[in-house]
Amino acid sequence: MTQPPPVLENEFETEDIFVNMGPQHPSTHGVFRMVLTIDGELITDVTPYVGYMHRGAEKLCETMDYRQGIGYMDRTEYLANFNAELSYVMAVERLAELEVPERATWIRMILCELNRLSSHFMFLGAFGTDVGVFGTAFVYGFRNREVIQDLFEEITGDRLMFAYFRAGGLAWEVPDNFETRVREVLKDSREGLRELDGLMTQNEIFRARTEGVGVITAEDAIDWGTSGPTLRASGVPMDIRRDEPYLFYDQVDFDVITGDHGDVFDRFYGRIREASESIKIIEQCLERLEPGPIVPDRLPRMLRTPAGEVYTRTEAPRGEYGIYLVSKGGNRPHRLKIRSACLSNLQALRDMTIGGYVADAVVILGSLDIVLCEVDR
Amino acid sequence: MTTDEPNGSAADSLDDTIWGAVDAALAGITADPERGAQDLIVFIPKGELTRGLRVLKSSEGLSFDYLRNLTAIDWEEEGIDVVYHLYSTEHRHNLTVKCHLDNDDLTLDTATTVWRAAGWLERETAEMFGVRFEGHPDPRPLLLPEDMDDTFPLRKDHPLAEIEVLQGEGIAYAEEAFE
Amino acid sequence: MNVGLFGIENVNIWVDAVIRLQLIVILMTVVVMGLIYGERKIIGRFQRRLGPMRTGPFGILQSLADALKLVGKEDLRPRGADPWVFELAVYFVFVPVFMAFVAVPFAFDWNVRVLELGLFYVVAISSINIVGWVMAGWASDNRYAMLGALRAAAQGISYELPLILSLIAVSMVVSTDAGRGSLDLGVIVAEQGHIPYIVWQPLAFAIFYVAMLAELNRTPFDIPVGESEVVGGPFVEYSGIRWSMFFLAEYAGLFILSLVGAAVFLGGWAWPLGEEVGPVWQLLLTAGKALLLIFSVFWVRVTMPRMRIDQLMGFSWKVLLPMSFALILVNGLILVYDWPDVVLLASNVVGLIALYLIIDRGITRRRVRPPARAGAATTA
Amino acid sequence: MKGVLKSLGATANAFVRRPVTRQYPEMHRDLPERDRAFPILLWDDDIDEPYCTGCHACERACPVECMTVLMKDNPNHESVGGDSRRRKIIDKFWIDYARCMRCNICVEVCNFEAIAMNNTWTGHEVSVYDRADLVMDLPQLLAQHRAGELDEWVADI
Repeated sequence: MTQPPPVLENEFETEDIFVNMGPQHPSTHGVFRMVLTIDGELITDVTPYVGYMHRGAEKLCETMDYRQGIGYMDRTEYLANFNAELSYVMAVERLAELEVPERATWIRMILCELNRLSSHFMFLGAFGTDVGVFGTAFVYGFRNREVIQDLFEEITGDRLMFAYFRAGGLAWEVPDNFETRVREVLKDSREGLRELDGLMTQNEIFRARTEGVGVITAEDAIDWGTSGPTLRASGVPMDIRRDEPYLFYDQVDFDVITGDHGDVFDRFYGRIREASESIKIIEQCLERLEPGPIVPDRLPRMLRTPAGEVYTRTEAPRGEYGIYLVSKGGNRPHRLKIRSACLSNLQALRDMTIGGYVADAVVILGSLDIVLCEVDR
Repeated sequence: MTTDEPNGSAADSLDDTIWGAVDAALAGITADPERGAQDLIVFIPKGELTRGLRVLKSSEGLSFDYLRNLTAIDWEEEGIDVVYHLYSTEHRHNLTVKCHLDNDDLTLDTATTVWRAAGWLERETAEMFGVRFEGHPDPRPLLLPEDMDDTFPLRKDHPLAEIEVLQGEGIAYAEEAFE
Repeated sequence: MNVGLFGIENVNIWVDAVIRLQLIVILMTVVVMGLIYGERKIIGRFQRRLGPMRTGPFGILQSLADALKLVGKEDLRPRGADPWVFELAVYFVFVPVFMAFVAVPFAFDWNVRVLELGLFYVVAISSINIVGWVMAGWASDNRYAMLGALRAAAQGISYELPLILSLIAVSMVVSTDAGRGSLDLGVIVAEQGHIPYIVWQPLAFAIFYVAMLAELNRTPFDIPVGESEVVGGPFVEYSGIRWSMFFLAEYAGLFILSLVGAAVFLGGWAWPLGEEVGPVWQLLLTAGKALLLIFSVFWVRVTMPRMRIDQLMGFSWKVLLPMSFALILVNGLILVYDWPDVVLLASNVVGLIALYLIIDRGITRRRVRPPARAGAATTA
Repeated sequence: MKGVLKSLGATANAFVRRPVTRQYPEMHRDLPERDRAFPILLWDDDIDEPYCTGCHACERACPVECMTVLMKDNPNHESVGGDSRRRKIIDKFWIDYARCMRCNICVEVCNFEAIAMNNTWTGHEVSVYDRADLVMDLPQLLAQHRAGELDEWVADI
């Protein structure tokens, strides 16, 4: 007679698996590591680790005079260099009480919005890869971005590290054919946006992968300090360009794009629509652009600021890029703090990811559009 | 602690700021206003800070629900200021809150109980300046190596490393030339 | 026992087999190299790039250079790997694909062996490679590899069923001299006559096509090897010649399933207008039809995002499988009552419309997306 | 399903259009005239000597300290029978291209318009096997302009 099999309470001993995603992983957008605790394909916990790119940009800038710091701003936010430079020079200008000529302001605005466009193209491409389009979105996005980078190269002389803004204005005058070139680029970008939009937005598989994934509510988004498209996707209409206008943003007409659901799709689609808004803004700027000086009449050779402090923030493509500048007087900052949009956005990653699938983690991280250089500084 | 000491005329120039509302909300909490280049700055002493921040967040007319930025300033022998940049998504106004810490007691209650956004920012401030945030839920270093708990890179007494190599034969030549 | 080979009478059956298998090996290698080159060129073109251009004119020698490089690379094995399983896994993937070529017809009476159960044989043999995938993933001592292997197993089993059922549905209604139904690939091609089965059985073709993509781990069903998630899946620890054998098997599998698809649904070597053509033309027609399928696979690959595992499984078990069962049922009725082919077409079209609606409503509208903020305005 | 078809249409549209690839080493893009590669020194053709006097202005302004400058008395000065008005002239000059961040500050601070950013393709293609090869000395820095490879605009900015 055979015994009946014993009834086991736990027939299998199960345990969660830890998976190290990063620092070297195709979809961590740089050197970022998150330790996923997974139960099968479901994520039960996420621990993000940053700091692999920490170079001490803040400390470096504290040892340099105001002009030398501009180049380092480029290197913290290498996809939206103009926005980063703008925050910095605005902080210096406000402390030193420099008046920026009108033409320089308009050009700055055009360049910042073009930079937003190029950054969003980069996002659309990289996000396509995260969702699993075999490089197509990436190549399309990059091609459109290259057109804009070409224009930047013609203006500033460099494709990536522009170092073009100066406290008080611009480093040098834009080329003569600036306006026509910008219009050409805008035409191309509009086509490129349509192409990427057609490739992804309405695709059922794409929507199935992004809708309802990585949801963050408005209250949580505010509490975590997220900003930019990530915050706006949750339905919070916070846009520094409109709330606290800098440059001449109060003189142009544009919409603040918000989403309804705070999920990955809203963050994606919000960026597509934001890019169209940028095109709109640039066109208005081009109409207002008039000849004139690009630096103030009296600009000291060595810029010195009185003691004081200022916190300037600009709406960079990824959110609020802030510079907190404290001066004790003299030609260099006493303390320079870079408020990174991605750092705050990344904090919310854990909330968004838990409960999702492994594949969702990749998509959610992609939808935050992080730049690790900016997070780690 | 900035070099701009609030002077007697400061109170007059605060009229166009939100100081009135802040002052009313912070009843019972010591708060010194100062007019910054951009935003209103309020100094709150260490012991009352968390309470003050919570009041600022929850008070009806202010509702500073968004923590923009949190950092510290090293004033060398004068101690360290911890700075909070607050924003209200509802009313769209800004406020800078500062808290002064003396060098011999660099501890402060955490603000993560008020805004979760403070989590990583406090971790960064802690590792960079050596400020200890009491009650922080996850006090590991953020950007620096996990065992690096004795050096505080953003303090002014922490020197920047010398650039180690000069250019090519230049250094040899330079030394020769200046002898 | 002697058979005829290329017009030569009385060749020993073993010699014949060896020669034919040798031809298959050469064909497979050359075709795979061509496919890899072709894929890179075509995908490049879809992305407005040039693709490989450096080795040889228009980069034509790129695959050869890659193969040489892979052969020359060190064969690494992680220390924690299970040595036997790790090294045997390659063969479990490679051999079945190779064996499946035995029954595939390239032209009239041109294959290694005519098997009466040819379709059954091909489908059965080519599903063994899932074992190899799981072995590779398990033995690699790598969590990504294991995730990928488990995904591969789940996906392979789920899509095996609709794939087979859709092929069975066709083979049920093949009219032969001895009545309806045959599993002989040669017979299926020969009896399609002037109108290929894709016309009569579009739904079966749609199911076959989707299941084929899944079986081959091609986008949008490439989750076992999903580059951005599990970094290459079960093969992440393989290198050099072993990795290239996986690669070879992958593309050979693509070629085989395309050939089967071309034979069963597109009429194989038959000219659509019904003329009898010579063996060279037959070969070209078979290859052309298979390449058409392969091209569409590449096209889908550059366009589609990857599905998630739950959606993938749901699509198989909730949509494709019931539909293919329904197809079998209807075809069974047609078989029993000997209804005309038009009924076949009608039922398939109804099924296709249902499939379209299910995809349209099911995938996109299933999720509930709660608002992030009560009463949020779209633009403020 | 409509969206899937639309996506397929988007890629098909790309398939029939011309590729945009440039085969880089064979096909060079025209560089814009204010393209900014690495800094080089300019050569005064009238007097046949460098413009640079070795005043250390750029060295001090460089954010990354990639320059080393040494000056000397000009052997070609008017006072010693030469035809140059430069009392001091550059003796040795090193720029470490591996460290240079191409910020253009050295060009801006130069009082003699003696330094400029290279705007030719040679300035971009500086891949070497040894980092020490990226430390450029005076003859290397002057070679570009002496050979007349630079565009005219360089001294303007």
